[in-house]
This record gives sequence, C-alpha cells and structure tokens, in this order.
Amino acid sequence: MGKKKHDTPLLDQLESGPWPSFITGLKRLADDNDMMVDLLGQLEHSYKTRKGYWKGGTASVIGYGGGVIPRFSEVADMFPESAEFHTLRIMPAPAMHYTSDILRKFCDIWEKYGSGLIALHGQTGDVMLQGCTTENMQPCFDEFNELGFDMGGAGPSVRTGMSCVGHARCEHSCYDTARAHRQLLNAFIDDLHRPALPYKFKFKFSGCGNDCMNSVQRSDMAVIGTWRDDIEVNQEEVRKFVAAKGRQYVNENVVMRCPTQCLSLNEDDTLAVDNANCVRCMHCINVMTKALSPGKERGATILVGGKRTLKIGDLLGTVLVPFMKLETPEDYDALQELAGNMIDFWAENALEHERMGEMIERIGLGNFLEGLGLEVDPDMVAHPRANPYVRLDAWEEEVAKWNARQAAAT
Amino acid sequence: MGKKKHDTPLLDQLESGPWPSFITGLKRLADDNDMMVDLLGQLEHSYKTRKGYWKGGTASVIGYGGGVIPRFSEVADMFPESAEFHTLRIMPAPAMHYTSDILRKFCDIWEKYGSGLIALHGQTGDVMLQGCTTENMQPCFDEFNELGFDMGGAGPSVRTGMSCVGHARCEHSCYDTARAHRQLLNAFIDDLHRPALPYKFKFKFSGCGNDCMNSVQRSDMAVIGTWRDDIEVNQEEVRKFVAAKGRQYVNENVVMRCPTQCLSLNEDDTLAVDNANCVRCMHCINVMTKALSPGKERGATILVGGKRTLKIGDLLGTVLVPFMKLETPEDYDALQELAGNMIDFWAENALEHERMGEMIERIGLGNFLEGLGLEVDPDMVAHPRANPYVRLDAWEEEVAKWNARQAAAT
Amino acid sequence: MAEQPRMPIESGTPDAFQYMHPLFQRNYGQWAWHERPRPGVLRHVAKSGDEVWTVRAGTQRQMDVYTIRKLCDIADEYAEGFVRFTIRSNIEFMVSAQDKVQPLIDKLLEEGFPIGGTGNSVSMISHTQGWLHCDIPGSDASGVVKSLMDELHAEFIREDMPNKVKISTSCCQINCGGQADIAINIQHTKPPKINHDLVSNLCERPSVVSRCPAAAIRPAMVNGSPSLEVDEKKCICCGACFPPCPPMQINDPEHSKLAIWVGGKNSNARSKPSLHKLVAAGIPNNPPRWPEAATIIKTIIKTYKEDAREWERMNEWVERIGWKNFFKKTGLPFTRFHIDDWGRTRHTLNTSTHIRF
Amino acid sequence: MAEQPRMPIESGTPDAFQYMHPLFQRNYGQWAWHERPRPGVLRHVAKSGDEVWTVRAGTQRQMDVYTIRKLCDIADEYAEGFVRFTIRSNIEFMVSAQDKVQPLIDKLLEEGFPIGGTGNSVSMISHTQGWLHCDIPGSDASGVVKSLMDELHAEFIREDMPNKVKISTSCCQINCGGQADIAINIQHTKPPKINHDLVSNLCERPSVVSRCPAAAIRPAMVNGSPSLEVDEKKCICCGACFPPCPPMQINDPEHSKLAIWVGGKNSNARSKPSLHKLVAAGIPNNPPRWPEAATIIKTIIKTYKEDAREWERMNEWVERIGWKNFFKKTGLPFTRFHIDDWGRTRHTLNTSTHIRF
Ligand code: SRM
Ligand code: SRM
Ligand code: SRM
Ligand code: SRM
Ligand code: SF4
Ligand code: SF4
Ligand code: SF4
Ligand code: SF4
Ligand code: SF4
Ligand code: SF4
Ligand code: SF4
Ligand code: SF4
Repeated sequence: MGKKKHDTPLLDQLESGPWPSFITGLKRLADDNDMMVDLLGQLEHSYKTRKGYWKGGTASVIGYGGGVIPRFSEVADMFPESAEFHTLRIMPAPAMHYTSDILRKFCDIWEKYGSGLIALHGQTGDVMLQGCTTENMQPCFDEFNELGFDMGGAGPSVRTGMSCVGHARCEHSCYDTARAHRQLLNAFIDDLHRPALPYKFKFKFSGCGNDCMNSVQRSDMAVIGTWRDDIEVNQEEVRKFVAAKGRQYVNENVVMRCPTQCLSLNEDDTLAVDNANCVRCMHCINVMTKALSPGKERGATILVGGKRTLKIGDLLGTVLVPFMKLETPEDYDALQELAGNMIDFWAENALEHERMGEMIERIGLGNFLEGLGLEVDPDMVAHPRANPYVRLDAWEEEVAKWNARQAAAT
Repeated sequence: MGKKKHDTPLLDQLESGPWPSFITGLKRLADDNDMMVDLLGQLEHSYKTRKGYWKGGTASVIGYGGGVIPRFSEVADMFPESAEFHTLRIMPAPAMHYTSDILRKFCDIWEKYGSGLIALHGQTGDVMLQGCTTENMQPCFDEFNELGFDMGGAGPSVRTGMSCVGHARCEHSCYDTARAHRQLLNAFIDDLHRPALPYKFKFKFSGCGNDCMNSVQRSDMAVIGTWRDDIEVNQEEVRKFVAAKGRQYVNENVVMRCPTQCLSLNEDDTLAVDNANCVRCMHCINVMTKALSPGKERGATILVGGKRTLKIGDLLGTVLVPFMKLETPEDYDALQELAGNMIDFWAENALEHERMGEMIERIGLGNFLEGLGLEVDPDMVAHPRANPYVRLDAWEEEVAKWNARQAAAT
Repeated sequence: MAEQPRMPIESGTPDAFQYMHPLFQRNYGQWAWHERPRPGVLRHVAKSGDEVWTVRAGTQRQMDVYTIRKLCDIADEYAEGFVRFTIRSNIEFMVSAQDKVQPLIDKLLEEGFPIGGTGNSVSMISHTQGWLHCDIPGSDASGVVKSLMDELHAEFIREDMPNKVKISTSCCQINCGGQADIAINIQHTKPPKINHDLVSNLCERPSVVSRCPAAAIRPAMVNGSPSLEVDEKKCICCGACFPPCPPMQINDPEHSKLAIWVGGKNSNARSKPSLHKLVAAGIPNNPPRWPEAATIIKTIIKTYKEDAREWERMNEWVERIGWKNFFKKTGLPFTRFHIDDWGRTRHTLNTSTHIRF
Repeated sequence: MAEQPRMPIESGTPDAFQYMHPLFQRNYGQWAWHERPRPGVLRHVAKSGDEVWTVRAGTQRQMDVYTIRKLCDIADEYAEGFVRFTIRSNIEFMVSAQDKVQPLIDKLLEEGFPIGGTGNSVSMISHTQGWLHCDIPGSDASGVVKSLMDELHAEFIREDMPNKVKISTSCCQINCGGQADIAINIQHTKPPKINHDLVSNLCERPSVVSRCPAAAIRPAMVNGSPSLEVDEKKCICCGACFPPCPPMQINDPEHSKLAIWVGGKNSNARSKPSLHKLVAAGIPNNPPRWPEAATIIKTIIKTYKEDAREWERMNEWVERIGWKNFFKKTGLPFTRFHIDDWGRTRHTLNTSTHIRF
C-alpha cells in the first residue's frame, strides 16, 4: 500500500461540479489501494490517448462458466498493479432493495478482496464488483455466496433479471413482479451459470405499461402488467380532481391525450370510460393517481425479442401473449413454462449469436407461434400483411383453428 | 359475317342485374362480327375451365416499338376467328375529355378494322381498342393517327400519363395538370414509342393532395398540387357554414379531424388556422368548399417511386421535391428537366426490370438525390434513421452544405 | 417504285382544350366551389359566376361501339355534346343549366346507366383485363366487377357511406388494379407447374431467375435439356415467373384463389396514404358470379357503413377501432397468414402493450 | 488429502423481502395512490392508510466503498435503514413519517448528493463501462455522464420539464445503453484497421465473417497467413467485428465520434414505444468534459422544455411539430445521413404530401 499516485490532470477536471464525482471516489480508494493507483493511471492514459486498454481473457469461479468479466491490461508494463481488473457480477434482490447492513457487508468483503469499486448497478441490474485479481476471485465470490448472493449472468446465457419496484410500493403494479422475477430467474439458473445458449437471453418485469424497466426494448422476454376488465374509477376523486384543476385542464391533459379517445368528462364532472377501446396505456391513471386505477382482473402482456443494435438494428419486443393472468401460483408456473418453451425453441433453432428477436425476424412470428403451440391473435400485429408474398396452401386449416377457438370462446 | 354464336350459358348469367353488362355488349357485337363470335366462345371456355387462353407474341406498327399488346389464342382451333386479338393503346387527351363527335369517329374506325370493343379506359388511362388482327393494325392506327391521336405506351418505356380533371372543373386544383401532363408526356415521346428503358415509367398528375389519380401509388413520378402560403379563408362563408351545420358538427367534422390539430373555431364562429402546422392534407377544404381554399402560392410536391407488387411489394411514392412552383412556363420547364434527369439517372443505374422505386430502395434515397443534384430535406422522411448503420466519413461536408443553404435562405 | 410506308405523326398526348366543354375552357383554373345537389350530380361554380352541372353515370368500361354511340346520342340530345370519363370508367355529362339535369338523368336511367358514384358512395370498381385479353390472368376482372356492381348498385346510387369507398380488382398477382379501400385480387396457392419441354424455347432463363422475389428458381438440366427448377419450399406462389416464362404455369382452376385486402388509401386527406392489408383469402375463384367474394365484400361494406364515423375512410375506421375489432365485427378469421413475415417486418407487429380487451 | 473445492450454492436471485422496508412488506400489492410533494420526494399511500415517503438522490453509480458506507450511515441516522436503487442508479431512502423528510434531504445535500430525478425532471443518465472497464470502448461513459449531469443538475433537482427526460449513453456502437429520449452514443467513421499478424491467433474467423451486418468481411490470405479482408466500400464502421476479433481495431482517437439520438420511448403511456432517431453526429469525442456534446444536448432539452406541451415526451413533441421543425428549432443540420438507407426503409420516408411550409 501507499504507492505514489500518478498525475491525473484530465481526470482531476471531473472532480468539480455539482454532480457526485466518481473520480473523487477512485482517488479516495487509491489512498489505500495500489490497484486503484494504477487503475487511475491507466484511465488517465485513456483520457489522454482516447483509447481503451483492456482485453478479455478467461477467469471464472469453480462450478460456474459465467458471471465474471475478465480484464487484463494492455499497458500493464506502465500500470502493473491493475494488470488484472476483473468484474464479478452479483445478482441483487428484485427491485434492488437493501438494508444498510447488507450493503456494509458488501463493502467489507469487497474491500478485502478487490479494488473497493462497486457499480450500483450495471445496466442489466447486476451489482458490479470491479477490480479483482484472478487469485482473489474465488474467495471473494465464496463470501458473497455465503451471504446469500449468487453470480449474475455473462456470455451466451440467461442473464440477470430486472423488475420494477412494483407491488412493494407502486399502486399501478398489476402483478407481483418480484415473484415472477425470482421464480423465473431461479428456474433457469443452470442456463444462467453455464453459458450454452445461442446468445444472451434477458428477462425484464414491469408491473404496468409505464414499463419502468424498459423491458420492451431491453429484454428478450418482457412481462408487462396489464388488466382485462374495466379501469377502476373513483368518481368522487374525479370530481375533486376536476374541482382542483379545472375542466379545461382535465380535458387538455387527460381526455384529449387518450390515444384511442375513449374518455369523456361528463357534465357532472365525472369521467366516462369507453373500456372496450381503452388500450391500457396508463396515461389517464398516471395523471389521476387517486381517482383511477387498473382494473381488478390483472395479469401481464408478454412481449418477445427486444434488444439493441447488433446485427439488424434495435428491436422492440412484440406481443406474444396478449394477456396472461398472474394471480395464483399456477399462473406463475404457466409463465415459467412459457419461458422454458421459448428458450428451448430458441436454443434449438437459433443461429450462433442470434438473439430471440433476430430469430423471429428470420423465421417469422407465425412459425415461432407454431413452434410454441401458441394461438395467433390480431393483438400481435400493428396491421395485417400488406404484401401477398405468402404460401396459403394451409389457409383452410388455419381458418378451422380460428373458428374452433371462436366457437369455444362463446 | 353471320357465324353462328356459341352457347354461352355461363356468360349469359352476367346479363342480368342492374349494372350495365359487358356481355350484352359483346353479344351485340357478335351479331355482326365473327371475331366476336369466337371471342365469346373462348371467354365462355375460360369461364368453364377457369383458365386463360391468350399468349403474347409480336405485333407493331411502322415506326414504333410499343403500344400494341399482341394476343394470339391458344385455342384457335376451337375459335379460329379470334385467333389474333391484339390491343391498340391510344392516348386520350388529359383528363379524358371528349366531344361526342370524336367518340363517334373512334367507333367508326374501330368498327371498320377491329372487333368493336373499346375499353374506356385502361388503368393507365389508355383508350384500349381490343381485338385487332395483325393485318388491320397498321391501317387502323393510321386513321387514328390522322385524327390527331397517337399510340400509348407498352413495354419497358415511358407509359401513357394520367391527370385529374383539375383546372378544367375543380376548384382545388393547384397547378395546371393538363398542361404538365401534355408537356411532360410529349417531351418523352421517344421513350414512350421506342421501349428501351430498364422497365416501365409512369407519370401521374393530381391537382391537389386528394390525389384523384392515385399517383402516390401508381406512378413512378407523381406530381401532386399543393401550396406554400396560408389557406385562404372566407370568414363570412365560415360563419354561414357554422350557422347551417352547428358548432358541434364543425368541431367534430372539421376541427377534430385535422391531422395536426391546427384548426380552432373561434367564439365568433370564424376559423383560426395555424398555417405553420398545416400539412396541406385538404380535409378542411374538402368539407368547407365555399369557405376554404388552397393558398395563392401554388405548385406541387413531387413524389417518386410508387408502384405495385413486383418484386419487393407495393411501394408508395416518397417525397423528392417538397415544393416546386408551377406557374410560369419556366416552372413547367423545370418540372420537365427534373423528369428528364430522373429518367436518365434511372436508365443508367437501374437493373433490368427494376422500377424507379426499387432502384431507390436498393441504392438509397441519399445517393439518388446526389445523382440528381437535389438537396436533402427533412420533408423527405417520416423520421430520421433509427439505426447507426451508415458511413459518416463525409459528415462535415454535408453539414457545410446544409449550413450554406440555411445561410443563403436568410 | 413501291410506296413509302407512312410514318407515324408523333403527336403524343393531344391537347384537351379541343374536346373540353366551353365552360371548362372559359373558367379554366378559375373555379370557386362545388356542391353535390344529389347523388351523381356535381354543381361547380366558377369565380365568374358560371356554373356547370355534371351528371355521372356508371358504365361497363368494356364497351361495344353501339353502347358508346348510345352515350353520344344522349350527350347530343340531353346534354351539350361533351363528356369525360373518370379514372373509374364512369362517364360524366356536363350541362350549363340546372333544368337540363333531370331529363338527362331520366334518359340515362331509361337506357340502363346507373346515376351515382359521387361523394360518399361506392364508386365503380377499377379493374383489369382478365380472361378477356390478358396472357397471365387467373380470373376475369370484368365478370367479377359486373357481379359485384350488381350487388353494390344500391350503394353506387346513394351517398350514404361514411366516406368514399374505392374498390379495385386484379386478375393476377401482378396486380394492375390499384391500392383501394377494398381490393379483390388473385392469390395463387401452389407453385408453378413447369412444362420442361417448352422452357428452353420460351424462357429467357436468367431473367426469370432474377425476377423471383423468393430466389426460389434455379437453372437445372431436365431430361438432358436446360430448364429451370423451383424450390417449392421457398416458392411463395407469386406468379412473377409466369409472364417471362409461360411454361411455368401458375394459374390453376382450383388453387388460384381470391384474396381480399382492406384499407388502401391514396389521398392525403386527414391521414397519410396507406397500403391495403390482407383480410381474407382462400376464396373460390367462382365464375360467373363469384358469390363467395361478394358475400365477404358486402359484409365489410355493411360493417364499415354501420360503424365508421363521418369522413372516416375504411383504413381510418379500422385504425380507430383496431384490427382485432375489424375481424370481430366482420366475423372474418384471423390466421397466421395475416402476420407479415416477408423480410424485416417487425414494424408491422405490435411493439407495445396497446391492446383492447 | 487435498480439501474438496467449495461448490457454489446456486441460490440465484435472492428473496427481496429480507431487504425490504417493513411498510413495503406490510402493504405489498396494496398501495392506493401517490403524489410528489416536491422534487425528489414521493409520497405513497396504501389502502391500509400507511404512508411511505421516499427521498431520491443522485449518485455517481461507480461508487467507492467509502461513498456507499456514507450512504448507509445516512440511511441509518436520517432514514430507517432501508434503501433501494433505481434503474438509473439513483438511491432511494424510505421513511415512514413526513417529518423525517427534510432532515434527510438536508443531510444528503450536505454530503453532496443532489435530490431529484422524480417526475418531470431530467433523471440520471443511464450509462455503461467505457475506458474504465470494457474491452471495446470508444469513450468513457462515466466521464461523459459526470460532465453532462454537472450541466443538467438544475433540471435534475427541478420538475419543470414537460414530461420525464430519460437519457442514456453508450461507449461503443454495440450500445449497452438503452433507447432513450436522448442517447449519446459512439459512432465510428472509419473501417477497422486490421493487425494481420494477430488475426490467426485471436479471431474465430468464420464467426467474425458472419457477424458483419454489411457482409463486408471475407477470409483472405495476407502475407501468406490466413487473415481477413474488409471491403471498405461496404463497411459501415459498426465495430461489430471488433469484439470477436480484437485485431480489427475500430476505435480511433479522432474518427470515433459521438452521435446524438432523440425520441426513444419505452413506456406505453399515450403513444406506443418508439426507437430513437439520429439527430446529430460527427461530435468530437473530447475528454474530459465533452463540451461539444453537452452544448447540443442542452440545446435540445431547452427547446423541448420551451416548446412541448405538458405530458409530451420528447418523441411525442417532435411528432407533433414535425421533424423539420425539430431541426429548425434546435438549429441542428439535416443531412443525407439522416435518411435511413439500411435495407427496406421506404416506411421511414415521407410517403405522403403531408408537409409543413
Ligand atoms: C372525377 C374524379 C377525377 C377525374 O379526373 O377523373 C374525381 C373528382 C372529384 N374528386 Fe376525387 N375524383 C376521382 C377519383 C378519386 C380517387 C381515385 C379513384 O377513384 O381511384 C381518389 C383517391 C382515392 C383514395 O384515396 O384511394 C379521390 C379522392 C378524393 C378525395 C379524398 C377523399 C378522402 O377523404 O380520402 C376528395 C375530397 C372529397 O371527398 O371531398 C375528392 C374530391 C373530388 C371532387 C369533389 C373534386 C372537385 O371539387 O371537383 C370531385 C368530385 C368528387 C365526387 O365524386 O364527389 N376526391 N378521387 C375521379 C372520379 C372517380 C370515380 O368515378 O369514382
Ligand atoms: C391493360 C391494363 C389493365 C386494364 O385492364 O386496365 C394492364 C394490363 C397488363 N399489365 Fe398492368 N395493366 C394496366 C395498368 C397497370 C397499372 C395501373 C396504372 O398504371 O395506374 C399497374 C400498377 C401500377 C404500376 O405500374 O406498378 C400495372 C402493373 C403491372 C405490372 C406490375 C409492375 C410492377 O412493377 O409491379 C405488370 C408486370 C410487368 O410489367 O412485368 C403489368 C403487366 C401487364 C400486362 C402487360 C401483362 C403482361 O406482362 O403480359 C397486361 C396486359 C393485359 C392485356 O392483355 O391488355 N402491369 N398495370 C392496364 C393498362 C391499360 C392502359 O394502358 O391504360
Ligand atoms: C423508481 C423507478 C422504478 C424502479 O423500480 O427503479 C420508477 C418509479 C416510478 N415510475 Fe417510472 N420509474 C423508473 C424508471 C422509469 C423508466 C425507465 C428509465 O428510467 O430508464 C421509464 C420508461 C422511460 C421510457 O419511456 O423510456 C419510466 C416510465 C414511467 C412513466 C411513463 C412516463 C411517460 O409518460 O412516458 C410513469 C408515469 C408517470 O410519469 O406518472 C412512471 C411512473 C413511475 C412512478 C410514479 C410509479 C409509482 O406510482 O410509484 C414511480 C415514481 C416516478 C417518479 O420518479 O416520479 N414511470 N420509469 C425508476 C426510477 C428511475 C430513475 O431513477 O429515474
Ligand atoms: C456492464 C454493462 C454496461 C454497464 O456498465 O452497465 C455491459 C457491458 C458489456 N456489454 Fe452489454 N452491458 C450491460 C448491459 C447491456 C444492455 C442493457 C440491458 O441489459 O438492459 C444491453 C442492451 C440490451 C440487449 O441485451 O440488447 C447490452 C447490449 C450488449 C451487446 C449487444 C447485444 C445485441 O444483441 O445487440 C453486447 C455485444 C455482445 O453481446 O456480443 C454487449 C456486450 C457487452 C460486453 C460484454 C462487451 C464485450 O463483448 O466484451 C461489456 C462488458 C463490459 C465490462 O467490461 O464490464 N452488450 N448490454 C451492462 C451489464 C451490467 C450488468 O450485468 O448489470
Ligand atoms: S412499471 Fe408500472 S408498476 Fe412498475 S414501478 Fe413503474 S409505474 Fe409502477
Ligand atoms: S389507460 Fe390510456 S387508453 Fe385507457 S382510457 Fe386511460 S388514457 Fe385512454
Ligand atoms: S386531385 Fe384535387 S385538383 Fe384534381 S380533381 Fe381531385 S380534388 Fe380536384
Ligand atoms: S388542410 Fe388539413 S392539415 Fe391543413 S388545416 Fe386543413 S385539415 Fe388541417
Ligand atoms: S392484373 Fe394480371 S391478369 Fe389482370 S390485366 Fe394485369 S397483368 Fe393481366
Ligand atoms: S411463383 Fe414466385 S416465388 Fe414461386 S418460383 Fe415463381 S417467381 Fe418464384
Ligand atoms: S457500450 Fe460498448 S464499450 Fe460500453 S460497456 Fe457496452 S460493450 Fe463496452
Ligand atoms: S466495422 Fe462493421 S461493417 Fe465494417 S467490417 Fe466490421 S462488422 Fe463489418
């Protein structure tokens, strides 16, 4: 300990200003940690040359294939103490709840084995313990593991999940996101720890259409809360809201903003909702939190295939199951089963390095549905096809299926 | 003459009902024309077997490569008189105006040389003289030609144009569609008569955004009238309209239907227009024909690349020139020059059998604009790109161009 | 010495003024407003105060010279000798005075020409050649149109739809008929049957290969001669190979079906132009009256009429109520084939939780 | 005898209840409504009548253990020992009584943690690893974010934007940062430079070839060894080849630039989710403070703030005023590069005459 710090004139400029400075934190760590001294040196070097100096490699803990992001420095000759600077990804509890006690324990273990630098959190929701030597990785992980925490995902595997605060605090929450999150992640824990899938697979859970987890775009399987019956309206609270804000405000900010124009403000300052046309967008409920709430028959819409850029451009998830009830344990088991079927089908049919969304784009949603044994539904499309490039040999069979379903439904 | 008619039990069923029957007409022709006797026989045969029996071939008139659609029967043994049943495509005047006199002359010539069957009109706007033998084609065309009519397009060539009734009768008309139609078609008459382009090329001219010629989808170059200044409002007529229909009707059918919400009905029953947000959709003008009209600074938006299905699916035209003034002869010449440049570029760069729209899809609109020396404009896109798959080496140069244009504009 | 052949006068598109009603000429570009006093009649008023009354009548498009002469007689006797045709093969008679309108209408009706097609009516169906003349048709457009217009006559002569209804048909998958509120098109359901004996003579083989949108055709030797081969797994039965290669027979009396498309719109009024979408397929190509297609089309029109708001075109109505409700209200089945899977189609899927329950 | 290695306990995602504020546990799934009494503070009321006050504070995400312990001290002393983190690395302290709110806020401010990020504020920028840890970065996300949040601090602690503003950054074109109202991402502008000596050792060559979205890479022999070759005409400089093949160096101190994207939206509120669109590029990757990027972002935010209506997210505002006006009002140049030409992109073009003049 006590290695002399490098000059960091560029990084030092990131210490001023009102926002908390990560550089100040790194420097504080460097006071007592030589690895951080050289890490700061390398980072300053990056800032000066505008280049990165880490390369990958291999590093792992016993029993697991993933969860560690190994980093070896390309400029270790200049900065030897941070020659190895691996990250351990640790899965937090759903919605990232902590006691101060558990956080302190994190700090203590990590101070012992690592750099002392923790990201709360990575974009996939992991606790990222950054800056570990190969040697310290195993004992460090062992202590976290004993504390009740497990390694997160990395590589071609199921990844760490994310869920919104949901039932814990949010009145909009239409299903138990924490429960779904934990049940599903832990059901596929083997696929998480032992990367053997075509590519990565992410779950995200949002309790309502506000999608605070960005699941539509950042997960292969997005579970987004919704309801099937009517919006709950407390007309007394509507009246109070109108009294407080004025009719014009309500018309301009609620009624006229409904995407399907299914609201109207009655003469008596109550609200009429054309529930058959409501698309569960959440807007009116967001504005009038006291007066409006999601209906009572709650569950989720399942979207599939969201991801970022590689290799065909960003994809938004698309509807796979318009509505799935999520109340009983059996409902949650059904969700898990669906996820399992999806992963199995994808594992069998995807090309190497092909995400779920890309595979669906390649094989067509129809084939994917068929593979999963799911029923086709107009809710899955923005609009039907605009081109005639389709084989219709099996038209009659498909019509028969639809008709049978309709008959069964009535 | 006087050949016995075939039995046509299926076709006969098309003689009943309130709509004028083409079968009744064909039968009437068959009374005096053996070719029509066998034509009816072949058609009945088609109805019975549900198959067509024409094949192509070659047939043309002296001096021209196109304009005739040659048809030879595959069942000439059964129906020898209609063994040859070619179509001559004749270009009518813009917007299909006729005197009864000229129509009678058409009938007389056609009765002499052909079957007596005329389609008014083909979907590309031609007079289709259907049912001519190879032998009679030349004299028949000669007589039409002497009458002041010329052959229409067929094959990989400029095709017959279409224009709406426009200035002749329609108050919405923002430019002289008939003039543009005639000038452009006749400027490219060589490309029309001597098919040597990559594929077909269609012009269509609509006087306003109502696009009564379906130009956006059915032409390679669509010239659609619009205006650049403010909508003309006759407030007196607005008041009368409101008085007659009621405020609610006006709000529901005019104000609320404006796609950019730029209308509002003032307390005094006059109409306020936020012209900066008006997208010239025509709706309000369509509803209130007396009170509202397009502005005074008129011209057209040019769209490019509309077409039907082959081979990448139907394409709607896209904006190439947001606004082009069309008032003076020079303006019309500029339109002609643009068309010429487009056709030249396309002729040089398209693959065989590749329409304008498909070529643009293949090479990118940016390259097409560059090839034509046209300036890029946000009006050309529904939205900017959502993917980063673009080479940006020349970013600075393009920015400089834009800045220079902006500076020049102010 | 042999006579020199006559060379054509390349006069191109003729000047319209010579055939134009005098009031059109006089008020060219100077019209003020118009109204529709009754279905089938337009009254245009010029800034000069001049007025023109237009009477619109339906025709069969495929006309014999006798019918055309009859229309000319009417033009001379009941109108002022000038007519024009619309893009939908309706004929328009122009008169300068209101009192000429009714006698003209009476005469047209007497001669069997329906009056209408204006305003919020179902206008004449724009159509194509079919068995009557084309070399690649799977059906007969004129017959389909005659059959349908008989059924839709009542909506042609009235103006009580929510907005204009524009219909088109096409008699093969090349689709010379345009995008429309409703389109009735051929949809093949089996790959082409190749007559290998004829291929080498009648096909430009490389060009056929390049025209296939599915890259399903490859050159092949069959019975020792150069021919073509179709990968039937890849083929989507579009028929694009048939025109350049007639031995690749795509038409089939049973398997060439009709499909119905909804929501094409070319105008910019209110919403942007839009392409039509597949709603029904597998409809028998059933001459001479195509009753199965007619039933579906009447259902769609009836549902639209009852459910849409004033000024809503077909696609605007569907967008408002949602496609699910379109299928529900019309009773049409929704199948996996309605899902677009042709290339990069994610933008046609529902990338949201916006769902009606 | 050697000790058996310890095998992991595959406990997976832990149960959240053990770390959850007691009021959250008691009212789990039973919340009634909430309000925001001031920026950075949420008041949630349960059906039981229980209330929880949440105070949200910004952090630097990349935290040293001293900072985390400081936050724990605050949680113990001024709150009730429970915290949670948001998806944007803000920390939330929960208290059961209103009177604890102000002292907690005072303490956090004293220790340098800004209070805000709720409601219609600019929340913390979600960001990625960069030079600090990643093996492929073109920039340093943490530095970019610190610089920008210094500039945007005033909008973090207030709630006077039209709606939430969510920003993200990514430090390479792989884009671990999400879609957002505004995204600041690396955009390379030159093809990779290949270090051929290393290719045979360090690349899985077939897999690199298949990862290139432009099909620009082909196997080649260079100096007698198997290597790779890039067709520089086809290459669109995406950098997808770099992670699987580090010798294909894509990062360049000068030519790896920043690009700014606008209008991503994940929520379903009002409009459907949408992807962000390119608005500015060619921005110097200029550490340590990236002033050029900051200027553009502040301009966009200011324009949005002044011009958008209440509740309009960034993309909803742009859709309403039109992209032309977005470029006009922000003064950003529009170039041919803004036109999407990646594949079948006609649906991104203006297929209408809807134009504002
Ligand atoms: C005569 C004709 C033009 C021609 O030169 O031949 C014509 C004439 C008029 N059209 Fe049209 N349109 C004509 C085909 C079209 C077409 C194309 C078509 O029929 O295939 C369209 C585009 C259809 C589409 O979007 O796919 C068309 C979309 C319109 C619209 C926009 C309607 C809408 O709301 O989307 C208007 C505005 C209106 O209805 O007031 C319009 C309005 C008019 C007006 C009122 C213009 C005027 O002031 O004179 C004319 C009388 C309309 C009427 O029938 O009530 N015309 N109009 C065409 C008659 C066709 C027919 O016989 O049915
Ligand atoms: C006659 C006509 C249909 C009608 O009954 O009205 C017609 C008939 C034929 N069309 Fe068409 N097309 C006719 C208007 C159209 C239109 C509508 C239009 O012009 O507004 C279209 C859609 C717009 C477009 O251009 O895309 C159209 C799109 C096609 C196509 C597909 C082109 C494409 O790029 O997708 C073909 C196929 C081809 O050219 O290879 C085609 C090919 C044909 C051929 C030449 C079939 C062939 O390859 O042998 C047909 C000859 C039929 C015959 O025996 O007369 N026809 N065709 C129309 C021309 C009459 C006229 O000159 O007035
Ligand atoms: C704490 C957090 C969830 C979590 O489990 O971590 C959260 C919590 C709440 N969100 Fe959120 N949202 C959170 C991230 C998001 C995100 C994702 C993101 O930040 O990357 C989104 C999607 C953004 C997008 O569309 O790209 C998001 C879109 C919303 C919306 C929809 C806003 C809209 O109009 O589009 C609402 C509704 C509203 O504003 O009332 C909402 C509403 C809420 C409410 C009011 C829900 C409630 O009743 O408790 C919570 C307080 C919001 C506030 O800050 O005023 N939350 N919310 C996240 C805080 C992030 C932060 O620190 O800034
Ligand atoms: C650490 C983290 C960024 C951060 O600072 O928060 C991260 C870091 C990396 N991501 Fe990521 N991604 C991280 C969240 C994301 C997200 C966001 C999310 O999960 O919500 C995305 C977008 C969503 C998605 O999955 O598409 C994301 C999309 C990618 C991609 C592109 C995937 C694609 O299909 O387009 C890659 C490239 C790949 O996997 O080949 C990638 C690859 C990487 C690699 C492994 C780079 C590499 O190939 O070597 C980075 C390791 C950096 C390091 O040294 O730690 N990362 N990555 C995030 C994970 C932390 C955590 O576990 O909590
Ligand atoms: S996604 Fe919905 S339920 Fe979850 S925290 Fe956000 S607003 Fe609440
Ligand atoms: S949730 Fe959305 S769609 Fe439903 S009524 Fe409210 S604003 Fe309208
Ligand atoms: S396109 Fe416009 S100008 Fe032409 S006839 Fe139709 S409404 Fe009139
Ligand atoms: S023309 Fe269309 S966009 Fe313009 S004001 Fe009228 S309705 Fe609105
Ligand atoms: S639609 Fe097909 S069959 Fe009908 S005329 Fe056009 S090319 Fe011929
Ligand atoms: S029918 Fe279409 S898809 Fe099939 S082989 Fe012919 S061109 Fe190709
Ligand atoms: S965005 Fe790129 S550079 Fe940044 S962490 Fe992700 S993979 Fe690494
Ligand atoms: S940078 Fe992208 S486009 Fe260029 S070679 Fe690499 S993977 Fe291909």
